[in-house]
Amino acid sequence: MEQPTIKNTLNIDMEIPQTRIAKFWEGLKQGKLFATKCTKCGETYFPPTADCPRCYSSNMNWIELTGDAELITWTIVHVSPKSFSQHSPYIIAIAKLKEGPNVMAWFTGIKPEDIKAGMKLKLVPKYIPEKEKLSYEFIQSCNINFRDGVCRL
Amino acid sequence: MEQPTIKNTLNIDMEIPQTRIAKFWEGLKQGKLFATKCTKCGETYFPPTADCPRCYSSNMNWIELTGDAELITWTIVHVSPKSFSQHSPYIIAIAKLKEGPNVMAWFTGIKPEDIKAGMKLKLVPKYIPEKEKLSYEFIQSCNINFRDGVCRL
Amino acid sequence: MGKVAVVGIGHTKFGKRSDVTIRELAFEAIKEALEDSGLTPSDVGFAVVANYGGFSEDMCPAPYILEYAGLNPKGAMRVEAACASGSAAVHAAYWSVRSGLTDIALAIGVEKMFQVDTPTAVELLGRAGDVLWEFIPFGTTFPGYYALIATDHMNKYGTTEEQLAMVAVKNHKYGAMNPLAQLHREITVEEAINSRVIAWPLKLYDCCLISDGAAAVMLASEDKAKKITDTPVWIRGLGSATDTGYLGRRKDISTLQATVLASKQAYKMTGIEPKDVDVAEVHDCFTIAEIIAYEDLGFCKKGEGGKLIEEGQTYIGGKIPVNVDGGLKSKGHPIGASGVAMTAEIVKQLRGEAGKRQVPKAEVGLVHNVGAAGQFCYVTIYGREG
Amino acid sequence: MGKVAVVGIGHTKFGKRSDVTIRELAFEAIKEALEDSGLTPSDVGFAVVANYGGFSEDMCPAPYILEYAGLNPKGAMRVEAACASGSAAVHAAYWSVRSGLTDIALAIGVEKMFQVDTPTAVELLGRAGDVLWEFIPFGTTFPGYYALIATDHMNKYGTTEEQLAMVAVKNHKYGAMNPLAQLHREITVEEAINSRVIAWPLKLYDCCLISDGAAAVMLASEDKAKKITDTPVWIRGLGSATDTGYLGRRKDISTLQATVLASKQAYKMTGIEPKDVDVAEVHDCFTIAEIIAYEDLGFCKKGEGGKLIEEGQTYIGGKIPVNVDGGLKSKGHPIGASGVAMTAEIVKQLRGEAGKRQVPKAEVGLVHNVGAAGQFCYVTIYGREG
Ligand SMILES: [Zn+2]
Ligand SMILES: [Zn+2]
Repeated sequence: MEQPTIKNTLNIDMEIPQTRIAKFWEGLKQGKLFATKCTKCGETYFPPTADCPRCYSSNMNWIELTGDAELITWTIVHVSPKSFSQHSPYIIAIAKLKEGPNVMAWFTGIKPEDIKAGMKLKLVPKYIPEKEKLSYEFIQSCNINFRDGVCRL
Repeated sequence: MEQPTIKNTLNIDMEIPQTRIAKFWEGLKQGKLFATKCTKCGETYFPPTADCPRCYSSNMNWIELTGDAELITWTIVHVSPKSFSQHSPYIIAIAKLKEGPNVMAWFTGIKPEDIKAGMKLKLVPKYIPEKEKLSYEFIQSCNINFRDGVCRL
Repeated sequence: MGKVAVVGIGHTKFGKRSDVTIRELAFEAIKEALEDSGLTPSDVGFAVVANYGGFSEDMCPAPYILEYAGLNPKGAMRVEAACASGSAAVHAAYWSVRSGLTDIALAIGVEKMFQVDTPTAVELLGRAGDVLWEFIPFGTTFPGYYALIATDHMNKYGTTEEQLAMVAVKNHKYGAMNPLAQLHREITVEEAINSRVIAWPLKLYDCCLISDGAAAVMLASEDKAKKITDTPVWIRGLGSATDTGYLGRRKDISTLQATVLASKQAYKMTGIEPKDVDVAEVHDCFTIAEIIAYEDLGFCKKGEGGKLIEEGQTYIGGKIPVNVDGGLKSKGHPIGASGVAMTAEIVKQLRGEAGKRQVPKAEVGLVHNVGAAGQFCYVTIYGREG
Repeated sequence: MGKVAVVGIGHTKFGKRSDVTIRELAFEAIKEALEDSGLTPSDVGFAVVANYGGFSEDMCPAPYILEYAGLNPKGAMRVEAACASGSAAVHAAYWSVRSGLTDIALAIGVEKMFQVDTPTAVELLGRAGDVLWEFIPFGTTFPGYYALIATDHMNKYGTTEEQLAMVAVKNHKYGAMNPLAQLHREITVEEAINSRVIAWPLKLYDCCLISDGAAAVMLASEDKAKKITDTPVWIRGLGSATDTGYLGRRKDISTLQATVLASKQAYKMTGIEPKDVDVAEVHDCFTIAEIIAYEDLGFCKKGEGGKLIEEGQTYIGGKIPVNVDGGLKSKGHPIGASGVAMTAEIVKQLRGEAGKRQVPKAEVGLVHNVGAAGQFCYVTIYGREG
């Protein structure tokens, strides 16, 4: 005999304000990557923060990033969460930006066997107008135009 | 200018085991209301529990309830949670069963102005086959058949 | 053993704070508590974060709040006791100092409820009730729980809708005087009684608000406290108790047994009696809750809470001024923040810094914080003298 | 100040417990801890419930667990520190006793993860990471976080996939000997290495399980403990620390700084050095986590964790037996329960009650419990002597 159970669903839709770092999202739309830099202690933050955890100042400057980065570590996610089920496998990398911070993002357009610690990457803005989705990702560093997010080595 | 936000959705579907009180759910299907009664200390539990919080015994007997109850308190919910948006307003009551426990359930088939503390109620099983939903509710106590959940005074 | 004092407080503006994330909001309160105490993040030994959750993005909010406020690598945990989470954080922070494991602990409370729509907020709050036997089958809401309690109290003691409304009128009056409050509008008994029904017999003005907000309080051991500040506010008594989750399991729902027991513990620990309390913050999530709190805390006899507000005894100048910051009702009720914010308000009162809302010569203050429909209660008694 | 001892333990069978609700499951552990200590619910002063939540129905689980176990009206709170919630509960319970506010406190850990499907469980766990900057944009998972750590550790120190597999082999061996474990099957290095990839370089056998389970431990003050039992196990040292939420903010991700700092605090409090530890429960949510824990706890030099398992030094008979109950890897990892269950296992070892898995002459035991990807760490050192 099948055992009885109670079925229940909880569905939460939320909207998270990004007011204080609005410039970051505007930047992405314009194909630019911005970090914040504390005017008091000089620390650079990416993802950007509106306040400085180090010196508690809230006077932050916006600086545009070159996107130049060096790969530290990576993984290939095969078993993905429910909300990413249509995306796996995907490569997640952490790389060190020339400007200081380490950043986590997807690493796209690369074969897993070609990945090596220390390789040069480029962090690039990503804008999918039809989904209104703004993001950023790593691609292999190269000298040609990558405005469309594809690295043509 | 509209402020940027991040939209996010979390959706959780869960299934809660009812194995140890399966008889309660079978009872509802058969139009019967069961409580548990501790064989050691004699305490009666509704909603039923498989263990006794009072004496820590797990030897419980099933007893069938008469459904006879006396109204203690009630409310009429006008602003309902998301998952009940199509149901409001609804009357929630707490009444004391003849067998001892106080029970919370909807009180249906009554006009708010006719409700009085101390009035006699009947707790009746409720089974909606098309939704496979098993529950129970209070109706006004009356002598005629209420198998279909409607009190005909 | 050594005493413990509050040596710094922070309290953000409550309201719809769609200008900030939960991290930015918590930062505001933490920054203020640090500045108020003259301490830096490196002085803090342990941080306790109160957050109910579900409304905001992080399932595990403490590390993100600590990172944003530069508090790593200090030890931390989140505590949750439904609407009493804030007081649970203050008690846990107190324990950590009193145990001797740390000299300085920070209790942080924060909630961002406006990130979801109202039906979802009602759903998430309703789920602090018995999800299995109350919420899933019957869609119980928090106004609904307190309406059940109100109906019973009215039937037993003759408490009236007018008396409920009078609580709202008082709390709106003081909220209008508090720059940090969500609402700044005085109301009349008529307005309150004629407002739309939320869960009969409770109407809009009987109910607390959906709020965003944060608060933080810095606790220090006796030795440290005396070095840090000339105006330490001492934690003199603490009590906490629980009651059944399923409302039907309670013998009498016109009283919150957890309040009765928690306050008895706190009074006993201090030797203070209800009549010695100069100012109190009580848990007025609904107007009926404030009336019942008067009774269960011993400010009046059982059943006479309605009379107490009718006589105006809980205004400044009355027997026992209650919620003179506006209360959850008018100041707002960002769940996890509330207990910490109540503490900050009592500290302001005992320091004599409450401005227009100052209770004259306030020496002893009490914070009463209820979780869910009386499932939890925390009572804390503060004094200018230790 | 007085010492605090563990005087009772309870530990349910871990695994897929679709036979019980979360309340019934917690009841099993609480009942066992009460029986083990010879105490009754009325002896308990305060209860701390560890639960991550999301998988199960109650947003606010403590009152429902207390009600089901007849623990009302005792004071209670829930604590959460991601996967270290269980140890956070033990620390909070310790504080409550050590502060003198109560003589006896109960730490309860419980999680029911099988109430949701696997993709949802992966989602809920992933949300312990930085939801704003990692989860929402990039779908980070917990195997993913530890895979990032593993890749870095392999690159820096030459740690191999075989060495990772050897941790799994050891923990499966002991899990097979533990009747409470979820898995009872020994595996080989080849099987582990050839299992399917979850988050490269981590494969199925590198990853802990989705589990249901509960555990409870009863703590008592020195005076009470001596009256309650002839075999108290004393809490000798405690430490806790946090690290940044965003993984990119860490200088070196091949180490968990929170472990380094928390263990230093605990060692310092006791005067015990890593070499004095006879048996340890370390947080092996992934095989790489156990290897890094060896290093960060000081059981070997940085970078030599892989060698330590390769040499078999963490088996019974080796330098430092680790996770001889099967660990999170084979015994199971019901999030909120784990830290409490680790404590129960160390108490069994120090009492000499671990049967076939007994470490001979175990006098000093250590519990290491990590929350999220090193965002929290709690270390607790236990001794047969106080
Ligand atoms: Zn700065
Ligand atoms: Zn019994």
